[in-house]
Amino acid sequence: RADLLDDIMAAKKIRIATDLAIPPSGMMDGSMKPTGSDVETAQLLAKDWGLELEFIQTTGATRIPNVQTNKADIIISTLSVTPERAKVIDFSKPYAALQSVVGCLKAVQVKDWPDLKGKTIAVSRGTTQDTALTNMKDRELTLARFDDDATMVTAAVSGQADCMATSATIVNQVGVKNPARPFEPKVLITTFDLAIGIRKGEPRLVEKLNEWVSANLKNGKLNEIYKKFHGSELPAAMLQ
Amino acid sequence: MDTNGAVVSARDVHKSFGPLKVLDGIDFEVQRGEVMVIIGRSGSGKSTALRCLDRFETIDEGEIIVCGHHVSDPNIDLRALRQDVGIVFQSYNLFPHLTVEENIILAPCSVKRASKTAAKEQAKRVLAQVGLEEKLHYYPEQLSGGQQQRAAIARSLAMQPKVMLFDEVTSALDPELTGEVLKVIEALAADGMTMVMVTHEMGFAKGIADQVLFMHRGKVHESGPATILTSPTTPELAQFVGKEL
Amino acid sequence: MDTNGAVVSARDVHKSFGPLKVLDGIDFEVQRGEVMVIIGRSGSGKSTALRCLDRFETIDEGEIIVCGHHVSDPNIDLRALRQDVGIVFQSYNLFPHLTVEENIILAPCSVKRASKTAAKEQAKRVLAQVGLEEKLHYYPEQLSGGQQQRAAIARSLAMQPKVMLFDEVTSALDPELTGEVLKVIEALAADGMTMVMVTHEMGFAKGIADQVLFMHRGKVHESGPATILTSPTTPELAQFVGKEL
Amino acid sequence: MNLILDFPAILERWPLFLDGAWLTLQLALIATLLGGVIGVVGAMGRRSSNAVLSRICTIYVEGIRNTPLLVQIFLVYFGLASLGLKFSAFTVAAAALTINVGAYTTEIIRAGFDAVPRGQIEAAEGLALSRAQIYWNVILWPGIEKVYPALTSQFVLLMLASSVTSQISAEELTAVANYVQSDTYRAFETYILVAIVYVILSLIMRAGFWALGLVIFPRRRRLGTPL
Amino acid sequence: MGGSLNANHLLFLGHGALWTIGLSLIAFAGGGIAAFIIALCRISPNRAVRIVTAGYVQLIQGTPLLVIMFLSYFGLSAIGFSISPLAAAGASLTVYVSAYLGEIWRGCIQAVPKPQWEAAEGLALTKAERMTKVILPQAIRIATPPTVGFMVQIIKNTSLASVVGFVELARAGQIINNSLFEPFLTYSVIAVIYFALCYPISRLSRRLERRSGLPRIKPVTA
Ligand SMILES: Nc1ncnc2c1ncn2[C@@H]1O[C@H](COP(=O)(O)OP(=O)(O)OP(=O)(O)O)[C@@H](O)[C@H]1O
Ligand SMILES: Nc1ncnc2c1ncn2[C@@H]1O[C@H](COP(=O)(O)OP(=O)(O)OP(=O)(O)O)[C@@H](O)[C@H]1O
Ligand SMILES: [Mg+2]
Ligand SMILES: [Mg+2]
Repeated sequence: RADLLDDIMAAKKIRIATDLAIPPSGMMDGSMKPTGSDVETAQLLAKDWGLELEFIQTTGATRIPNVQTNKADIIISTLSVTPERAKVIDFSKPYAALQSVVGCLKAVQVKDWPDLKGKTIAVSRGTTQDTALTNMKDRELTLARFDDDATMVTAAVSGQADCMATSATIVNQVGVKNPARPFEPKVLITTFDLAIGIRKGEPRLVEKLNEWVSANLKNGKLNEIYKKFHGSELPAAMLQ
Repeated sequence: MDTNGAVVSARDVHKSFGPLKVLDGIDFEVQRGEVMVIIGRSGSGKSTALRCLDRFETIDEGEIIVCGHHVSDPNIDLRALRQDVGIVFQSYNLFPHLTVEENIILAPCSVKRASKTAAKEQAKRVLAQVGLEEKLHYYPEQLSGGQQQRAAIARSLAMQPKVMLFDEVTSALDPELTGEVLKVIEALAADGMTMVMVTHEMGFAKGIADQVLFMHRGKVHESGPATILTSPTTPELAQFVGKEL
Repeated sequence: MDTNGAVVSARDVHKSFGPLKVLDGIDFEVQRGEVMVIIGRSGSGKSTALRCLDRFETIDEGEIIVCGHHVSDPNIDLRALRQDVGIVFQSYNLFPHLTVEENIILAPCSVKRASKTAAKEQAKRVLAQVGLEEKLHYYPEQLSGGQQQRAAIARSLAMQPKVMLFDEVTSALDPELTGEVLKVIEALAADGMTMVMVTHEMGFAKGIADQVLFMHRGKVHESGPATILTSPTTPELAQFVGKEL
Repeated sequence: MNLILDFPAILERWPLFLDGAWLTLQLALIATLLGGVIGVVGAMGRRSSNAVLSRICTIYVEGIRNTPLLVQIFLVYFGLASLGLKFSAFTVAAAALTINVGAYTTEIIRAGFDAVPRGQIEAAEGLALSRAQIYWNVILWPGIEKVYPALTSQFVLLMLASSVTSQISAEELTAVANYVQSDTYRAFETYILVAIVYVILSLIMRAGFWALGLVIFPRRRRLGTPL
Repeated sequence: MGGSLNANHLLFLGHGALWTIGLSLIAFAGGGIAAFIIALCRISPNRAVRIVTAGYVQLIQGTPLLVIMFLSYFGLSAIGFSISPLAAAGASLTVYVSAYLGEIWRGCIQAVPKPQWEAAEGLALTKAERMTKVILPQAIRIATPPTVGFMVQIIKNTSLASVVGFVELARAGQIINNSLFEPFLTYSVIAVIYFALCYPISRLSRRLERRSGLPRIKPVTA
């Protein structure tokens, strides 16, 4: 069968699967236009390659099947790279990284992992934060999993949870929503690499994406996008 | 109202269904232990009159007193009335989801708080009275028409009411069974039970009635002892019983 | 099977409900225009026998032929059979969601493709035959027992079948109306309609029967012309009709 | 196609699925039992001659039936928490599902009650049964019998709908599926497996209803007419 | 993230609501017809037909709509039959509705007393006439509340079509909520819109119930 890269080029169009309900990577702005760091990354890619861009709206669960069944060409939708996932799809070079933290109410005394014992930590189900904390069996953490970030934030705002494991960006956002319950990052989990997802068996496309990522990390464009939505720079090591 | 010791008394009862005047001033009295038979053409209001006595229809005008209960009073205690009055409907209305036995013991057990064993004993007895003892554990849909009718009679008898209202309870019975039911009713009357029956079987009426009420066009057209059936005085009754005046 | 020109013929019909043997070898034949009356005690299987003729019950053994239809054949064309055979059930089974008129015109309009006006004309006519013309637009539950029964008769007549099966169709009727229905049936018989009726009214049976079948314990215990009712030869029939032998 | 199904990778997480299935079943059972009771009471309320009571029941039915379960669950879970009342996700999930299915069963059972012929009720009245006795003996069981298949379907639907409670951190079957599939990116395998588990759960529920039917409708059993 | 609910959001929700309506209509039309056939098959005199449809009902009723949608869109695609999201959603909803409504209707049809069936047969009505003129009119009254109850559930369940890429009402709300982080407000608006879609159906059913079936007059006998 034909090579996917050729198909894309021939069609002069690239179909990118993105979940538009995971701010600040994919979301809608006030006039209901897609925006977010992944959205702009996708737009940059399409522009650089001179292609028309079509967003394939997905939910978290259908990002992968969309490329597997050729309903989308690639995924740019906060995919963090894990070995388990790499068995199913191919990843490009990381184009961004996500700092995952456990954030708690400012007033709560938390310095390190042991302090979290007995506290309910809200987390978005199936995210890398979820997996990471779930695997920390010996730390005896209590997790409450919600289906998406908004619900998780609501849990924190409404008092169902005093801690949450997510990106630092979101932790800081809670205080904006409810000044009476400001949150701050307390414990760093780790930094996850975010990469573009491609279905298995398309080495040429992966190669070309890698080139593009490297180039745009170097020229600072990806960092700019990241800073715009996440409020911090990409790790310096990535920009080399 | 003075009921002259009557167990059932109706005074000037009126009842309409919409524009249709079904009862147009009915009066009668039934003494204790008496059997009153209501006859009349189909649609003449016999069932309606009977249903009014047990307040399944509310009347528009008039007064009905049964066993001391003012039936026409809107605040009547219906349950008290119906403990004293038993009724067998023209369409039986057996409970289809209960066996014959369950149909019969239901009311004694729940209303009279009879023990289950006692109620079952009694169920057997009343069923035997109507010749249906072997169908104890049948469901209504497994019974023939006449068997259903007898089960309905048995169900009412089991409550041992003071007054029984029978709506054409021998309509599905053959002559032989009709004779047997006649005997049951006579025995009940002898025990002091008061009965009002609607029937269109003149033989049955003659055999049982202390008093006959002939209804015609919503009125009591002729009434009197059973002998009016053999020697009617109005042409309508004469025509009804198939006699020349 | 040779039916000797009989319109209805039953040969050695057996039918059980579980352990209960209801029909235990029934034989009879009805010629065209003949009225056969089935009598017997309540529960003796009369309704069952009638229902077998129109295949509302399947028989265990034996053979039934009605109007040339092999009823006992599993592959029978039921609609064809039932266009030739009309049945009035013991419990009427009127359609409660339709008015009397709609009940009556339903089958002629859909099965016989009669025009609505023609069917309505005919509905009026058959209703008049049973004295119910004024209840055309009533719903069944607004009718008295006898009125329902007559509506059911009218509904069957409207289909103008070749054979009519009547299950106690005068049970809810007073003597006067019974007489009128008797006249209707006689007229139908004179027109060549074949009829099988179950009844427990001996007067009615005597007035109408060309042939009487007395059922007892699942068998045809005695049969013959209507005169067997007045001079029975078996003690059971004698007891049934209330005569000493 | 470069889609290769790899079930062992999913199946090795069977304890998670088992826990999820068990929680789903628990939620379904609780909501079925309590929702059934609410349905009966609600149906009686809807039919009541007391205008206020019947109005309240109608508002309950219409309010619940016509709004999404998810919103109801959110309101209970986060709303109560905002007021300082914290309940476990399981408690809230069970309560919200019960309230939800109660509204549907109220209507279904009411239809069954309404279908009991008037003559039946008259016969019971004639036997001097009290209102409660009439309801219990003559209306309740025959009424439920008439709508039993619809009820069964509704409760199976409820069992599937309980997946919504994953939104408020109840770790039921769908939640487990979502977790596993985003951890492994094996959506096909996960969904197929989870569908099989749901079918098994629904079989269990149906079998339960069938058995219950045999007990509460002895006539059906004895006459051999299926429900 | 952040910001507040504005007219654009409402417009977006309105657009989502249109999809909800469209998908619901497909579900009602396709599912209704299929359900009727299923109901008839479930009471077929042919044992094999009955068993097969019972198996179908059991299987479909037990499978979450989400999974049905997922498999019909991605699954079919994976084995080489690519269908459009609309076709996938429409087919899934049809299949799903047919199993539930079919079962509900079967029960209601069978709740019509046996003598009524016999009377209709005795008048030589065809199977179709028997159904449409005698059985269904009587079954409708008891079928209406469960049917309507199920229909309003379907309207809400069309939200699962988000799995094949539809942004209908619920997904639109989720997207907005995930931009605004205002769940109470967003979901209240969604609830109101759903209510506006569903309530008319409930009202209609009440009408239908009152009109169909028996006249509400106290019976004399029977
Ligand atoms: N609910 C109702 N609505 C309208 N008319 C009714 C209603 N119930 C009864 N009727 C009418 O009232 C009249 C009297 O009915 P009723 O049942 O009392 O007659 P009946 O004397 O018992 O007749 P039968 O001997 O045939 O049973 C009938 O003409 C009937 O059509
Ligand atoms: N479905 C059934 N299941 C079991 N037994 C039945 C069933 N239908 C009828 N029977 C039994 O068969 C016997 C005959 O019933 P059938 O209805 O034929 O009697 P019948 O002669 O018409 O009586 P009646 O004059 O009382 O109407 C009865 O004893 C009845 O209990
Ligand atoms: Mg009457
Ligand atoms: Mg009979």
